[in-house]
Amino acid sequence: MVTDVADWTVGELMVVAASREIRDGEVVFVGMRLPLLAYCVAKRLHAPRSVGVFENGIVRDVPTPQLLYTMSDTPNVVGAVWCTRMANVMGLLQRGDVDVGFIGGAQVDRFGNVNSSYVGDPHRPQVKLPGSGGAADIASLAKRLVVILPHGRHRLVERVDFRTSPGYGDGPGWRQRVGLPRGGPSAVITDRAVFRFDPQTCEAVLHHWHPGQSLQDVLENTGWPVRVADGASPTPEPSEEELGVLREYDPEGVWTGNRNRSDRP
Amino acid sequence: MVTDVADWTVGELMVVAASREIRDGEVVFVGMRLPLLAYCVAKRLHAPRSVGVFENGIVRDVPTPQLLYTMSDTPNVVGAVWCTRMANVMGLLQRGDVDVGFIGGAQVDRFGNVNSSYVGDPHRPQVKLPGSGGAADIASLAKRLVVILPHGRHRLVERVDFRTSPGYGDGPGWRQRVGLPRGGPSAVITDRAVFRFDPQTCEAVLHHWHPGQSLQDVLENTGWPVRVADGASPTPEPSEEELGVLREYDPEGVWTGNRNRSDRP
Amino acid sequence: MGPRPDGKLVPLREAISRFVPEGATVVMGTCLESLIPFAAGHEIIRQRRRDLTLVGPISDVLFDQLIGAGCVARVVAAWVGNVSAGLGHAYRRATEHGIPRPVEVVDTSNFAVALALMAGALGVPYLPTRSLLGSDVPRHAEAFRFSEDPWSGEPLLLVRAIQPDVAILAVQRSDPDGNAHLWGNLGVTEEAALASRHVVLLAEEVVDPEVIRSDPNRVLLPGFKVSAVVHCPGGCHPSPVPGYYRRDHAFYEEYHRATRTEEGFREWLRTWVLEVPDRQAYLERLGPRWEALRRLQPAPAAPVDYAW
Amino acid sequence: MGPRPDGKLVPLREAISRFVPEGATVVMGTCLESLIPFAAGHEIIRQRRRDLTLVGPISDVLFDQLIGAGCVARVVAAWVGNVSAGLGHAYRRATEHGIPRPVEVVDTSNFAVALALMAGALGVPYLPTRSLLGSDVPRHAEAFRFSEDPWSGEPLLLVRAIQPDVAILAVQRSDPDGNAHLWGNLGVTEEAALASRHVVLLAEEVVDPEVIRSDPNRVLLPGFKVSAVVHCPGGCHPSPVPGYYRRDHAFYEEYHRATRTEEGFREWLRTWVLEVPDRQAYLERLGPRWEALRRLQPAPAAPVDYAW
Repeated sequence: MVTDVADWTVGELMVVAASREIRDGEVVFVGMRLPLLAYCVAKRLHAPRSVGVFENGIVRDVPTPQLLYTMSDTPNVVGAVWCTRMANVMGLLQRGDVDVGFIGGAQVDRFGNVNSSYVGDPHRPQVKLPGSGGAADIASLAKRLVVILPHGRHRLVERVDFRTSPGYGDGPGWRQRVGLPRGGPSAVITDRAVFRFDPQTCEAVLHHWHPGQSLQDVLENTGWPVRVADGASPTPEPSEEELGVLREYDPEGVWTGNRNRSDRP
Repeated sequence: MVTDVADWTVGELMVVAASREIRDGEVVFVGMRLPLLAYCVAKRLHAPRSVGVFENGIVRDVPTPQLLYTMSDTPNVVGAVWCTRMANVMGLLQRGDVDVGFIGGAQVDRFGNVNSSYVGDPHRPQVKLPGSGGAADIASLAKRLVVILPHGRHRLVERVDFRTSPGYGDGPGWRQRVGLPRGGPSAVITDRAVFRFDPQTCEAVLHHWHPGQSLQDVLENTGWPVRVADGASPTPEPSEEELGVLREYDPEGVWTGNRNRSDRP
Repeated sequence: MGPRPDGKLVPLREAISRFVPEGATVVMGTCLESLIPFAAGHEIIRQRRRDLTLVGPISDVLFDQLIGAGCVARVVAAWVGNVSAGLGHAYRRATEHGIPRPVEVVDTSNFAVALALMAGALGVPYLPTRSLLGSDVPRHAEAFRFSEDPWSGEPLLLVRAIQPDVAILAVQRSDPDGNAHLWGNLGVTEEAALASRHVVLLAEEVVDPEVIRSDPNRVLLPGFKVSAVVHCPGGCHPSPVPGYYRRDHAFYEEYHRATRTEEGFREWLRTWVLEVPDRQAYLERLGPRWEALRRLQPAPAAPVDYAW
Repeated sequence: MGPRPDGKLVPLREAISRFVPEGATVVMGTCLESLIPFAAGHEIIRQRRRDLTLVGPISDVLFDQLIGAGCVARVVAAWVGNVSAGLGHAYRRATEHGIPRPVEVVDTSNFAVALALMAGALGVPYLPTRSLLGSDVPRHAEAFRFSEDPWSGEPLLLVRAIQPDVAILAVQRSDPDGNAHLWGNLGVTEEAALASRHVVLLAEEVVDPEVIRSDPNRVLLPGFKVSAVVHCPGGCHPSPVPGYYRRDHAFYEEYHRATRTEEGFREWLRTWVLEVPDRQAYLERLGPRWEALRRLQPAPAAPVDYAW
């Protein structure tokens, strides 16, 4: 478990790092929890013209009037610009109309493949996870993919036990070979670090480690021999402005860790 | 040109004959003009629980408040039970949820195949007709098909110039062979006669000739050697009740021939 | 609400000029006989666009007009003619005699048009159907292939995707960003909108975004997929717009009679298209008949609350 | 409006008893986290139906409850768990340890569930997709096949059609014949409704047919496709219904904590399902918390007129 070292939680740092993956005007396939907050921060600060797409059939371009616990909470419907069928928003994704998607997962590997189905042998699983949801679709079809998950040697692994959501498979050329029309992971954001993918080797490369972590901590907690990018550096801290917006949406720290809760270190 | 012999027009007789093809509780894929009127008559008299489906995406189970010139006229929308996408109503048809469909056409042949595309060689057509519209889909997918067209040797032909809407192809077993899931024509209603299809040979067989026609007139005006059904008889005349309902919907005889119009004989 | 300099809300002339280039594939008439964007077709004729490919299920007389005006090289449609009055004379002259120019016809059916656009909207190369098996309609190999269900071995027809360059669609009301409400029979409008590279909306009314957002289930497609919004009241005459005006049946009869000859067609075109600079002038030429079509019986939808 | 002797308007008990037989394939939870027909799931548990196949994109905790109660042989779902609180404990016990009985899991994704139901609705054996290529998810050959586009040769995945025996769907309001209005995120509801042999609707309100007919664009599917209409206010708690009540987030947390052990699950089931004869009793057990969830901020849709 990673602990916080500043006046912000690691969850907040992750949200802010994720929000910076969204560029202005982009169409964003928004996941729940941290990605949703990341979209809200980006929308308010540096990406005012971005549009959020939800797999339940909602498209909206203004933040919700309340913190969401799920994408189908009533505050996500009110003020949406489109309430429609899942097939329509998945159609946008498959056509190539979605710029960036966010997913979570239990494991990610060196080539950005994500497992959210089985820990251990899929035929006799040690843990049966909830499954893909829309994650495999987003990973298959978005132009860029951002993966968000907790860090650990059993989570950042050489090869996932089950490839729920395709990353770069076994390396360069794999996505084209299997017929995926585009895309692939662009970043993995954990509670210790930020990885980006080398366009030549398709491998996750360490770009940032979070304040409070050492480079060594990250390397020791990652399940493959990590390459470190030239100019790798500590993750930029959240600004006052970013934290302000974020805490406006999640004042209780429901998704980012409550700074006043007793379960904090 | 067939002329009228009674206090009703041939068009009215055709509508009433078509209405009798609709059974109570059936889902009817309604075409425009005569079939629409036939649906209105059936709905009011012997098939009060029938439901009308239109390829533009309308489903309704009460008649329209006004005569329709096209299925997308505003009186067809108001009071509908469903306004949706064409794909949804075509899906009903393809799933097998539609009991009977009505189509018109320029030619029909002995096996109930219908041409509404080309007269003459399709590559250098003598006449380019408007095309299938939804007719080919209805003929392919409805459980039963009723074809309505004017009678004539160039219209009721041995073999259509172009098979827009599949009937029984070249005879028994053909629909199964080409992969059509069900259906086939059950009746052809012209301005001279009513044909039904022999379940063994799949051939159109003469069952009724309209009052004012002789059996001989029909045979001479049909482009193949017609088989006459055992017990073939003159077409039952429209009842007062049927005419009353029909004229309520089309008092001017827009689609059935105006009894007071100067172009009547 | 006036146009914004950087916005999508533009005059019809500009929308056509920017989004309907020479040779474009254009889908129109997607609701079938209602909400046909005649004003856009007329502007295309005035701008003398050539070599268009028209896509639609049926088009009532809109495609007949564009073909007669010489704008069209190819038609991918299930039916072309005059729904309430009969055949399309200009279509027949072009396809039978090459007047004013030959037009290639890709035979299809209504369902196949819907499936081709749905495939385009979904971003897949085709959709399968059981329709048209045994029909002569699917004879163009670039549009149809025969195949079978890999599980059962049963025959299937594959309908190839169409992704038009532009969809020109009429709606009752839109906000300036292209978030729009459409009601009535939908035909293939949703599929056409989502399949196309550009969407041009002709709106009877341009309204505040809050009006549209108050009912997101009635939105046709999200504004980010829309390239241009044109405020064009009456833009669908003689076709009807639920809530706004009825169909002008007589106008179709008149067109049918007037366009029986080539000369008659040219005269009709002069009167109703070439001599009228824009839709406003067209409606003025219609005169009191236009007012009559707008006298309607109200039929309000039951209230709905998205209370949260 | 009371039940008619020959009508479709029936009590929940009767709808489940008639349309959810032993071994049935049942699709539920089609809007994703909203409008989940929990009342129907609880009635299925009370009627001790066995060997069901559950189909849905995600189900929040509804599928977890049915699995824990031993009703389920097979799950075809993209995700099973507790959306806001974490894993589904009963699902894990069944899939990892066969408690109370083993459950077969057919892995799929949200989009693949949508496509399977859409294929079922369209009456075709499969629909193609570019999703899941290279994923381990499509490993069940009865649900997925690899193929290619016959025009380009590009790889495609074929998702096999699902036509469930019954769709159990919640709506805001329905008439006694099953013509119903649904608003909010639609998920795969339309596809599930059209694909299934029977449709059972749980309606917050039963209204006159005129209310539904006044807005045919908001209708989910035509009544002739609906087998039963159940007037079941509050039938979706703890999931939300736009316009009627909010999501009860705490209830999901409580379920998550309470069902961590098998004994805890059984206790939860006794309290909230087995000891309550019907939804009315359940809502009474909820007490003032139910009232609180129904205090909403209004958000009326802009008026629409189908004037003709």
